[in-house]
This record gives sequence, C-alpha cells and structure tokens, in this order.
Amino acid sequence: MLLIHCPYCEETLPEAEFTYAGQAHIIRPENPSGQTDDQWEEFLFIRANPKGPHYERWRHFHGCGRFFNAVRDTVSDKFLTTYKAGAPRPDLSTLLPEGQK
Amino acid sequence: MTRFNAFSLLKNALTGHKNWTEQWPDSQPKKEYDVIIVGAGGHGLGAAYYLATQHGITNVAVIDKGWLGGGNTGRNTTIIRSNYLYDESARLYDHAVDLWEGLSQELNYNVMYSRRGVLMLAHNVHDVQSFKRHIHANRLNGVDNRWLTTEECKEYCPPLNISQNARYPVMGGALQERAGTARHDAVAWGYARGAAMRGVDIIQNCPVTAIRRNADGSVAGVETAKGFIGAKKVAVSAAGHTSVVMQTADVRLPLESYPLQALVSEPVKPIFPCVVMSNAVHAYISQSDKGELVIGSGTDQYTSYSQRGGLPLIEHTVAAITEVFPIFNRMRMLRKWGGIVDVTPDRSAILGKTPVEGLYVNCGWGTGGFKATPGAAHTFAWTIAKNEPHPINAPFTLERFKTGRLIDEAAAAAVAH
Amino acid sequence: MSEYRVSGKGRVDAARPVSFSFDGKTFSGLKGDTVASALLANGVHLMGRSFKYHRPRGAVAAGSEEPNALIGTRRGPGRFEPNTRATVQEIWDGLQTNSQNKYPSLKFDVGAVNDAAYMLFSAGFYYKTFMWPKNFWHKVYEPFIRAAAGLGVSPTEEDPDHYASRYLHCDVLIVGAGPTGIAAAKAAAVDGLKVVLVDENAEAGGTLLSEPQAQIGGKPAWDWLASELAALKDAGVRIMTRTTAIGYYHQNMIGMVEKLTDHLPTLPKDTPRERMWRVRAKRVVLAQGALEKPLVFHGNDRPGVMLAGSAQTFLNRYGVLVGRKPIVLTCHDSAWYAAFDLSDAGAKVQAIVDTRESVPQALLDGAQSRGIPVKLSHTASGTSGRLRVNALRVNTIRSGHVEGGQNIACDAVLTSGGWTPSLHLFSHTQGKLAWDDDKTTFLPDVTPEDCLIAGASRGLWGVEAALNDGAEKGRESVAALGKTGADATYAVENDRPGTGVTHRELPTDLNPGRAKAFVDYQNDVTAKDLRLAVREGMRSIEHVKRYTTNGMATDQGKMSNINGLNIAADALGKKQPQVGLTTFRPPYTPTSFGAFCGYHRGDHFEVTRKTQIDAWAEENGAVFEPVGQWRRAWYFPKAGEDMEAAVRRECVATRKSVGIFDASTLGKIEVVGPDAVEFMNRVYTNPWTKLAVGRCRYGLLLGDDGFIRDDGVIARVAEDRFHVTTTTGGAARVLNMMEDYLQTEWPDLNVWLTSTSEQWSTIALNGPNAAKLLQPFVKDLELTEETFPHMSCTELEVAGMPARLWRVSFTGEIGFEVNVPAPMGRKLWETLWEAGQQYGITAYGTETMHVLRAEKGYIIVGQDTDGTVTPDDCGLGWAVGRKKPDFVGKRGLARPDLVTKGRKHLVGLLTEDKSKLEEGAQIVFDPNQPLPMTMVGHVTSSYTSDAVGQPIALALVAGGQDKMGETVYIPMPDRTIAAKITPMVFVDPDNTRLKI
Amino acid sequence: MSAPISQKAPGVLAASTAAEIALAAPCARLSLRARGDLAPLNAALGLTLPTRIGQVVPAGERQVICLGPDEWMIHAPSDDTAAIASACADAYATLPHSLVDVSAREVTLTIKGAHAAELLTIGCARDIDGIPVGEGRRTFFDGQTVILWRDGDTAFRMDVWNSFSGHVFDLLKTGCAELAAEHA
Repeated sequence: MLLIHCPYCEETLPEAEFTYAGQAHIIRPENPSGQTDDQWEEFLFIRANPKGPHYERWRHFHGCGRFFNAVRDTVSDKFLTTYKAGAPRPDLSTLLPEGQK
Repeated sequence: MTRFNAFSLLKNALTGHKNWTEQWPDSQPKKEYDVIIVGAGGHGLGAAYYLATQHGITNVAVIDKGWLGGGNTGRNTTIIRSNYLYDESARLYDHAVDLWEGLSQELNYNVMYSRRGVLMLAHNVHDVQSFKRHIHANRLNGVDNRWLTTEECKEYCPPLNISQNARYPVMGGALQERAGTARHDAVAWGYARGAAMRGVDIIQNCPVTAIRRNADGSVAGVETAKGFIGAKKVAVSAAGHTSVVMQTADVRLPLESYPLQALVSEPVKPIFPCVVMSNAVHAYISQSDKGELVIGSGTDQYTSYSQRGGLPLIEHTVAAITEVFPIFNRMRMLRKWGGIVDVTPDRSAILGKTPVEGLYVNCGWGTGGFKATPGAAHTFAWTIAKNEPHPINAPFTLERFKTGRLIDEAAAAAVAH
Repeated sequence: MSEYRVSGKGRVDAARPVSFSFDGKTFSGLKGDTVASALLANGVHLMGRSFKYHRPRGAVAAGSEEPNALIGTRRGPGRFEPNTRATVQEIWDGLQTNSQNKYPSLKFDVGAVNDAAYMLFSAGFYYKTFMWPKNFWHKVYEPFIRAAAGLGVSPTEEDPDHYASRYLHCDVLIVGAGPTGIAAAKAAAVDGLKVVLVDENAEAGGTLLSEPQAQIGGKPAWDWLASELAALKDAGVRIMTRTTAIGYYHQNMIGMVEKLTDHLPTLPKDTPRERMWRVRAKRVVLAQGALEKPLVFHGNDRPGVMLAGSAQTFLNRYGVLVGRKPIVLTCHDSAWYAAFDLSDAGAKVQAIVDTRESVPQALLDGAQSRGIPVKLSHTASGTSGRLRVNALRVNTIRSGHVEGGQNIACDAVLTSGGWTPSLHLFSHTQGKLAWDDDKTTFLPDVTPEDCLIAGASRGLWGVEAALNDGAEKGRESVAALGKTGADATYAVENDRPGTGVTHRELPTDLNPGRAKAFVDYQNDVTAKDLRLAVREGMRSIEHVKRYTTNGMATDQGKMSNINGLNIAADALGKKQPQVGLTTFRPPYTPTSFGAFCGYHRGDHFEVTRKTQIDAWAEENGAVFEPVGQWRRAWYFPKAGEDMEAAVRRECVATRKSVGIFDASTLGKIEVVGPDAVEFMNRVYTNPWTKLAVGRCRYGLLLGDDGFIRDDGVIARVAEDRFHVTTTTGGAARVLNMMEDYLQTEWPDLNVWLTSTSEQWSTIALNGPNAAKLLQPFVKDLELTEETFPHMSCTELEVAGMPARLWRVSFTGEIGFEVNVPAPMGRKLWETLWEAGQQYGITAYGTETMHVLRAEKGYIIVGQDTDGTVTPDDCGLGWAVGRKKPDFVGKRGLARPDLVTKGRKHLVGLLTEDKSKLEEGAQIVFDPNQPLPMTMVGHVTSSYTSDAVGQPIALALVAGGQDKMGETVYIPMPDRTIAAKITPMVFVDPDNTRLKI
Repeated sequence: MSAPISQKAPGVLAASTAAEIALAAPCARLSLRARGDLAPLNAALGLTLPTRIGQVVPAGERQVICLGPDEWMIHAPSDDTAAIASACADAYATLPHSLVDVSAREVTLTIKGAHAAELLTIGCARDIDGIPVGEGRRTFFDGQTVILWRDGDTAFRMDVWNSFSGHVFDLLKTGCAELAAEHA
C-alpha cells in the first residue's frame, strides 16, 4: 500500500484513503465540438503510460475529497512529488535525484 | 533435435539422460532479418513459429530483454476459455481454443492443455441476464457455453458454497466445458523449440531500446543492447512494455499498464476439478496438476511497471475465494507474484498493422493474453507475412478508438443498476 | 524420560508432560516441544514421504524452513490443516497429527514404486510424453498425474475460528529477535520511539537459544537473554513472538501474521486464531539470520540425515538427542560444535568427516578431548538403512581423487554445507543482491526502502559480530529519525564464529548419473535433474527452477536455492550471478488464507447496505436481491406464492389501486450555488435553464465518449439548488464524475455538490388511488392536476414530517415520491401502509417496479443499455439539448460509428406465440441461416404482463426504429420464436393514466 | 433482524473492559461549502470557520470541523438548524455558498475507554496518534468514509452514514471483545 502526500491536507497518508484518477494534465478542450476525430481520440484514449516518472491524478476520496496531481515513478512506485490541481506541471529535473536526470 | 515420445524418454532414461540435446540454442543476432519480433513470450514465440511453419518465413529473430517466457506467459493463472460475448472476440478466442486442443501434438511438446471446464458464477440478477446474453450469443456463434442452475454448479464444483444466505449467493453459472488450463511455461518452451528447430533465432537478455525508421518512415530495424539489427518488418509483442517500445517509433497507443497479482496455495490432493471465475467478487481459481490452488487477483488501481502489487488487493482476493469456498480458509498461501498487464479502453486487444509501414503490434490483452496465445500468434503471423489483416484479427484495429467502433467486453458486462 | 531426552538440557518443561497423537499412536512430549522434537525424543525420525518418489523422510531442520516433516494437524471438527511443519507446531494435550502423501501407511507406501522408476521421472519428463493417443491426456494421463500430486489433503469443513487484522504504525520495526535484533532494539529504544521487535518463534532469542555456552559480557547467554528482554519491555519495546513478517511492501509496509491459538490446549474466548498486522514503520531493521545449507550427496535424504545446526538446536533448545551414535559430515566449522555439544550430552559421535584438508587446531583439540575420530579430506558417497539411516559410506579424497569407501555405522548423520543469509524480505523490497565469491553466497547490496539489514543476514557469523552489528544498525536507524541511539559494544566468550568451504555435489566415486543426491528434498529434485535441465538448454535459474521445480516446494527454496544455483552455474560453466537467483516472493512462510481474510468473512466479507425500511420488508416476508452494495426487497410473496405469482399480484394491484415501493436506495445529490444551472447544463444532456423552480425533469448523463452512463429525475428546488437523483448502483460513480469535472475542468464554477443519498428515505406511491391515499397527510396542498401537476416538486410536511414531495411516475400510473429525513422513513411507510388498507395498498419490490416501468417503456440504465448505447439508440434523443454549445458526451456522440446507419435501437417486442422471451436471448433476421448466425441484437428486458395481456420485451435491434411492425426471430435451443417489433411503450401511450 | 443503528435509542451499544461504544443523541449536521473571504459566514455563524483541514472550532453548543479547503461540517443542537440556515441565507448574497442539511444522513458513535485508540486500528489505515486531541479527520474505516473526532486521548466520535453504520458497529463490537480478552 502506497504512502501519498495530500497537498491539501498536508499529511502523508495510506493509499487506502485515495483513489487513482489517471494521467494528469489532459485538458478537456474549450470547444469539444471543434475537435477532429483524431483530437478527440487523443483526448479520450491516448495515454503516455511511461516507464518511469508519470504525471498522474489522485483523489483524496476518504479525506478532503480533492483531486490533485502527482509525479510517481512507475518502476519504483515512489512519489516524486504531489501538487494541487491547477498548479503548474513541475519540471522533472528538479525532482529526480542526481544521476537519474 | 530429439523427438519427444515415450520411447525416446525410456531410451534416455536407460542411458542416464546424457543424450538429450538443448531445446533451443542461445543465438547471437545476425546483421539483418526478414522479421524481428520484440518480446519472447508465448505470443512472440508463437508468431515466429507460425511464420516458419505456415508462411515459410524463417529468417526471423525473437528478441527479449530477459529470458524467454519470463513475462506474463510465466506469470498468469493459465485460464483458457472462449465464451466471449461479441462475435469478434468469440471468433478470436475460439480459434485459439481450436489450436490449443492440438497444440501438444503440433509442437511435439506436452503443454498439458487440460479441458476441465471453466465455470463463471452469477451472484445477482444482473449477472444472470449478462451470462444468459453471453450463452445465447455463444450458441449462435457455435461457441460452447451453457447455463447451470445453482445445484448443477455445486455438482460440477463440489467445494462451492451455495448457501443462499451468503453475501454473494450463487444464482447459477455459465459453463464452458471445452475450456480449461494449460502449463504456461511449456507453451513458451514448446513454441521456442519448434521455432528454433526451423531456424528462428531466439535472442535473450537483449533489451530493444528503440525501433529505427527509414527516411520514408518505414521500419528499418531495432536498436538493442547488442547493437542495431536490421529488419524488413518489426512486430512488437511486448505486453506491459509495448507502450514504451512503440513510443520509440512515434506510435502512441491507447494503453495503460497495471500490476496484476496471482498466488498459489500449498499443494494438496485433488479437491478442485475445474476452473471457477467469479467476477462479482473478483476471484478466479483452479487447481494445478501439482496440487496447488492457483488464484488470480485483480489489478491495483494505479499504473505501474513494478511487478509488485499491494497487500490489500491480495487480502480481498483471498477473502473472496473463501467467501465462495469457505472450506479453504485454513489452507495456506505458498507464494504470490505480480505481472504487468497492458489494458485498452475497451478491454480488447489491438492486433495488426500500425500507421508505420512494416511495423506491427500485438498488445492490449489485459488479463486475456494467455488464453489467446495460439490464436493471436497464428493470425498475427498471417498479418506480418501478408501485410494485411487476417479475417479473425481484422476487427482488432487501432482505428476503432477513433471511430468508436469498440469491442467493449467490459461495457457488455455492464454496470450494476 | 525417553532414551533420547537429555535431562537438564533444553528449555522445555520437564515437569509438564504433554501427550499428543501421530498417525493414531499416542506420544508423550514436554511443554515447549514441537511435534518434531517430541517425536525425535521418542526416537521417531520417519515423519513423511516425498512429493514425487514417495521416499521416506524425516526432519532435516528444526525451524520453519523444514521441507520434509510436513504433517496434518487437527483440533476437532473443522479445525484441520495440511502441510503443517512438525518443526514449528508446538504440542498440546490432545493435539492430533498425521503423516501425509502415503498409502496405505507411512512405513509401507505403494507410491514408492515411483522411486524404482526414478530414471524415467527425470526433470521435465511430462513435457516429453503423455501426448499419444491425443484424447488420453484428458481421460487417463492427467487424472493419474493429478492423483499422484499434492501433499496433504484439503480441509473439507468450514473453519469455526475467527481471524483479525490491525494497522500498526511504529518508528522502528526489527524483524528477527536473535542477538542481532535484540541489540538493534536496545539501541533504538530511546526517546519514546515506538520500537517493535518480532520473531516467528515461540520465544525470542534466535541463535542464543541454541548456544547456551556463549558468555555475553560475562553473563551466560540465557541469563543475558532474560535480562535483556525484560529491559526491552521496560523500555517500552513491543516484543511480538509467534509473529512472522510475511512480506515487505511499498514504502515500509510490512505484513505480519501473529499466531495466537495454535499452541494452546484450549481456545480462549473472543481470541482470533491469527491476526494480520499491517505495519507501517519509519525504519526497518532486517535481522532474520541465516539458514544452514544441506550437503548434496547420494542418499542425503534418508531419515536421520539432518542439518548439524538443527541437531544442536534440538539438543540445546528441546533437550533432545537426535541420535545416540551420530556421525558428522561437514565442510564448515559450525558442525564441529554440534558434534561437541551432542558428545557432551552423552552421544557417542562416530566420527567427524570433513572434506577440508585442514581445520583450526581448536576444533581438532575439541574432538580429541572428547575422543571423537576425525576424518579430514574425506567425503561421503552414500547412506544405507531403509526407514532410518544406519550407516554412512565415507571415502578418502586423495589429491582430488575419491577412493573406495567404507561404511560407518550410525543412527544419525549431521551435515553442514555452510550458511546462507536470509534475504527474503530484503528481496521483497526489490533490493539488489551482490555475489560474494569467498562466502559463495549472495549478500544484500542496496534497497530502495528505508531499511537496514544486519547480522548473519548480511553474512556476519558469530554472536559477537551479530550483537555489534545489530547495535550499530539500531543506532543508524534512529539517527535517521534525528535521535541518538544507546551506545553499546559487546564482547562474547565461547563464541563460535566459523568458516568453511562450499561444495556443489560432494565428490564421489559412484556414477553421478545414477546418484540420488537431493537438492530440493520435498520436490525430489536431484543434482542430476538440474544438470539435465541445463543440458536441455535451460540457461537461466528461472528456467532451471521451472523445468525441474527446484525451489518451488513449500520451503520456497530455503533449503535448495543456493545448492541449485551452484550446481546449475557449474553445469553452465558460468559464475552464479550470471545465472541469477530466483526472486523470493511473499509470504516468507506459507500463511493461512484466514489470516488474509481477517474480519472479512460471511456477513462482513463486504458491507451490506440496508434502507430504513429494510427491516419492515423482512418482517413482511420480502425476498431480497443484492444490487451493488445494497440489498433490496425483490418481491413480497404471500403464503403459497412463487415469484411469478407474487409479482403479477403486485403489478395488478398497483395499476388497479395503489402500490407502495421503497425507492430510498436511489442516489441523491444536492447541487447548490449560483452556477448550479450552468453546471447542470454542462453535465447532463438536457437543457436546464428553462426548468422552473418547483418542477422536475428526466436527466440523462453521458460519458465524453457519447455513451449513456446514468439517468434519473432531477428537481429544481430553488433557483440555485437542484435535487438530483441517480441510479442505485451509479450514485457514487456519478458524484465522483461530477466532482472530477467540477474540480478539474470547471474550477471557476460557483457550485458545490453534496451527497444526500442517505439523508432521505424515499417512498414511492403509485396507482389510481395514490393521490387519494396521500391527500389527508398533506395539509395546505391540493393534489390535483392543476395545483400539483405531473413532474412537480415541493417542500412541505407529510404526516407531520418535513418532506420533499415529488409528483413523478416510474410506472405510468399517478405517482408520488415522498422524501423524508431517513430515520422517519419507516414511520411514514407504516402510516401510509395503515391508511392504505382501505385501498388494498400493496407493497411491491424491485421486480414489479421493473415490470411496470417496462410496460410504460421506461429504460433501466445498465439493463437496457450496456455502455455502448447512445440516447438516439434508445429513443431518448428528445432528452438531448443539441442547441447547447457543449455538454459531457456531445462531441463523443458525433464520432463516426455513433452516427452510422444500422446501429442497434431499443424497441419493443411482442412474440407471435405469446411466449415470454428470455432476457439475453439473441435476435436474427434470418432464422434459417447456418451457424455462426448473424445476430442483430438481443432481448434486454422481458416480463409477463397482465396489463398488456401477453408477455412483453424490450430489445436492442439493428435499425429497429425503422423496422416497426416487422418480424424478427429468436432462435432458442429447442425452437425459434418469432416476434414483432413494436414501439417501446406498451401501456397508455397518451399518458391518460398519469392524470388525477 | 435488528433495526438500523439510526433507529436505536441513544446510549451504550457495546462495552467491554477495553472500550465502550455508544450511539450519540441526534443532532443537527450541516454541510457547508464556500470559497473566498469567509467573514460573512463567520459573522452569521458566530464563530470563525477553521481553515486548516482537520481543525475543530467549538462555539457554544455549535462545533465546526474543516474537512476540505472549501468544506466544513457543522454539528449543533437539533433545534438550531433553522437559525443556522436563515443566518447563512442572509449571508448568501455577499458570499455565495452551499449549506445542506445532512442531519439524517449519518449517525455518531462515541468510542471511549482505555483501548479506544487501539480499537480504531482494526479499521483505520492512518496513524490514530496523528490526530491531536481536539481535532478530527475525515478518514477511512474498513472501507467506509467516516469523520473521526478526537475528544481526548481515549475518547473519540465517529460519524458514519446510516447504511454503513451497522457494518462499522459490528466490527467495532468484535474488536471490543477481542481487546478485552487480549488485555484481560
């Protein structure tokens, strides 16, 4: 069971309180009807699925109820950081320990 | 290579087994191949085998980052069935079962396909409606699957608890008698031996770092830990790692990789005659020929390549098993392990050509990969050889996610109301 | 006192005899004995049979790594487990045990014929045969193989015990309470840190229990142990024995299983059998010690052949001599000490056979002073004896050459191949291992977790080294927490740090191709099998393991992995690390399913949600159905009624007069805020701006893929307040989806969502008399067409209770839904029930609700739709506000395949022969086509309908809406049924019945 | 079939030497949601809404806990509901917000006794010691969302939705007996 830091509660808590919500920073277009089929497929289905740092969303479901973002290494499952929804996407180079950049 | 049979076994037994030869050589890469298959699991090795036997293409290499059969092939719960709802799925999986039934003889390698029957339990009215829908569709598709009453379920699988006071009472089940299990390692080894016999190179411990493309965009070959290897065609069959490999060819897929866990109990004398699946409680169980109860769990909620699942999921799975089979509560778990499954939005595979000329992909099997092995490999080989879809794999295109023409087995199992 | 029990030795209680049974025979042991030590005290070595060859086997070890001595254990009805380790199970008065995998008896087992044919059953033999004739595999071979496999037999009764689980958070967790762990705990026990020390054994102490001769800081080991443990307890350290750390999970979560009752003669009340501890530790120290390696030689599995260290444990911890005339066979110093201890305890040690040319002088002196013959540069090439070893064949090694052997009589052979660090939990952390050439073993390298590994588990031998390393690692752990650990250095006298060499198979003068030199005892894997696997092209240890099953027995390779690796590496001519080590997988030792289930069995497997009216339904004979987490009243049979009869009665009564239905499980969401209407416009397909306060509207929810997700009636309670209802199963999902869009996509909207699903009990009244029944309970509101038309809502008092009253209908009859604060639900229900008697009010369940809505053509999301259905597909196009710039699903609806011709449409079906269709039945246009048929749809709902006068059905049919009146066919196993496509509404298409 | 917890009379439901579980008397429970300058609501409620998640502010017979960045739960005497509602309604114009009466949605179980905190560890994944006395948290108990108030070292309150309360109570009751046996 993972340990997750909720950026709203400012506590590090067991995964049991959280639900995973998929890849982060996929913005729903302002005007979906203006999207091509390709663009809409991209929005709905295409995912990075990286082996390594992954920008993803979690919800503190049993806690404050907030959706927030995280960067987690999908190989070690360790969180590099978590941050509030709407906050800018952090630069990986500031997160990775030396040698892994 | 020695042919396997009772006689050769006896002969070797008398000579201290000194004369068995290796089942496949540990090949080093050539400069170029007609076809390179990335991923030496059952699907990749099988595709190589059928390229050689069905299409006469033997200048083939199967390349793996680790040991052959070390991925999901060797990590799954070996359930084989074909009673899927949609015509497309039913055809593909039933084609696989047809091949499963003759595979030991075909490969001269006993993969122990065990036609012991797969029973899917219905625990609520919605399950009943959904399973009957499957059964009728299967019947009209010529696919074996029939309804059992609660009592018939108990008769077919005596350890089952059919008390109607159970939290999840058994309201009946769908039985595919033709379905069953097989020895997973033997499938990889048998295909490897069969392919190697026909000249296919199996290159292990050689990670593919990138797919290289020509100026015109078509496939040129693969970059590997052992250098560049040229190929006219590259076929990726890398399960959980497919996204990573395809990314290097600028092909982005509707895939996510999740950790999936499974476990076995200590071995006991035969007590469990068939395979039972209970989707409502998320439990899958059979008993191996060695005597272990083989139990499948669900995926963790988050994507991961760690091959390491959490404890809560295992706790739930075991609780689910003892809910349906209370007599196993004092049995002991011997070991549990994890795999990585690549999942598509409609829970059906992607099997065929890609936007890149000469690049083919076989992925997105989720938890259904093992049962499809011979069928997927056989039709994939066709597509690689002829550069066109096989009638059976034609619907499993990448385009469907654009048009919305999904093969949504997950949705068909539908949401409770 | 039996001839093998040494008085004054061991930690067992000589004053407390305990009697138990083994294979029906009663034996006597002492309190503190395990089944193995007690049997050995009675001179019994034969305890089991092996998996494949059914060879007679005795205990090789004294702990949880035991591969051979597996027994069935029973405590009366329902309390039986197979494959229990005799070396772990503590005895108690009345314990029943039995041997396994033998027929008819342990002494004479017909299965042993396999042993004669062992050359046939070589590694992977079954991959090479049993293929002809084809159908024989299923009918003959496999049943034979299966029957032969397995060890014990499965339990067959329900388990009467209960199990528990807890979460535990601590600063430092130390796994293993040997000298290393104890020293680590002592160092860490500072500044009120929460320190937990666990050990799988019945008592803490580890090696110290087997090495009483050691003097720590001048104190005898056992005195030191007692005082240290007391001190630790005083310091607040939580010491947990009989507790196994089974697995190391993400971010320092360790699963531990505590055994609470298996050692007790009587079961205490309210005490679980086992408890799963889910521990979250800030730092972890792994001090699991090391495991002794068996030697690999012909006949090394004969009962009486066991590990020297284990013999030492049986003597010092249990006061049992494993033999009176033991012989020692070793390549490591440690076995010499075992010889000395046994000799000092009165055994006549026949010889110490050591493969090494020279050993430390101290050992030679020790042997000489005890008159033990020493044979250096010697090996062993076999054993004899049928059910118990009676001789060891010993050979001289001269310049690498093995000379003809001599048999030395003995009643036990104590072997040592050196020691292997326990790296199991370390490996669970995905920690890396490093190969150590001198020690020819893997040692821990780096781990991603906040974890240290100490003592013998990182290759340090001897008590002193263990203590000092433990202390250091304890200090390091608390230093990482910003604390200073207690300082301590330990000096130990009579310590026994040893060295040795490593062998693969022992050198022999016999044909190795014929040798039965076992590596994995339980699975009967021999050195020959491993070499064969390599010969056949298995180059990785993973392949060798899977091909031979080496290391896959219930000891999980504790006895066999390293020997197997050394032999495979030799066969491949590679270094061990190039061949690799098979990963250790949880659990550390086999763990009962019950411990994983914890409290989640029976009624508590999963929560069962019940409404406030559920109890009334139960008292009134309702039959229930599970719907998601809820249980709902399905139907209310009267005496003698089956489901069909009950449902028909409920339907007729409702359409004729009035029916009452518990709709409380519907999801409810209060949407509040200035932007409430804008939010509703974006989420639901319908337009909401024009919906007046006090009015309701049917709402349809899609996913952004354009497919139907949920639906429900929605009331506008105020300008900026909506009362949304969802399906029962959809409640949580829909709220989560709404929060997702609101928080992630539209954070600018001033609107909030609150779940009120359980704030309200919802009672539905339907039928021509519904208004008449309800009117007396609602003052100041006239229930007329004018004052309170269909799809109205208001807040008022109903029967004196604050309520939200809706005029809605899911039946096609005049309908009301009364929402009152949940706990008042039953009172209102009973009030209406009372008053309804004059109208013959009828309580109905979900099945009747389904029939009535189907007759009226209302869909059920999840039954008539399946996640691939669009609004147009099921005739709900009218509910889509196409003029809205956007709503969830609008773009998805425009995807090519969702606008293509010939999609499946939801339509009505009436069978020509008036038979009732089966839900899920498939539909074809041409009934005479061959298999596989082209299916054009399926029956989603089907019911007997008195209102219609014949069974009705809803079905998805390709192009159905353009095929009204046409005939389709439903091929069933016995016959093909013809049905006519009709509109979905079967009853009262012009809604006259909805009018008061 | 026993009646749902919400229909039982307030008082002790289960007790052992380890801990005691009681049903608290019904009270007003109001879910308050708002963003921005909270002054108007503070004035309306006659208290200062806490802004750190988990913080509890008592004010006379009223008690507010902060559950999220824009979410509070107000507990008050049952007859106080109307007063709170109208006071907030007056503030609505200046500070739009959401006030929803959920008094009937859940019940409150009080958990007291020497081993109360330990009892909670059978279902709470989080570290109970991480909740200071006088604060609370919305958290997880055996799969269900609950609000856990810590009134003292060995005194807690747990708010549970009606339909989950039976399940949660049965588990607590089992733990109660288990702990008593363990510490006997």
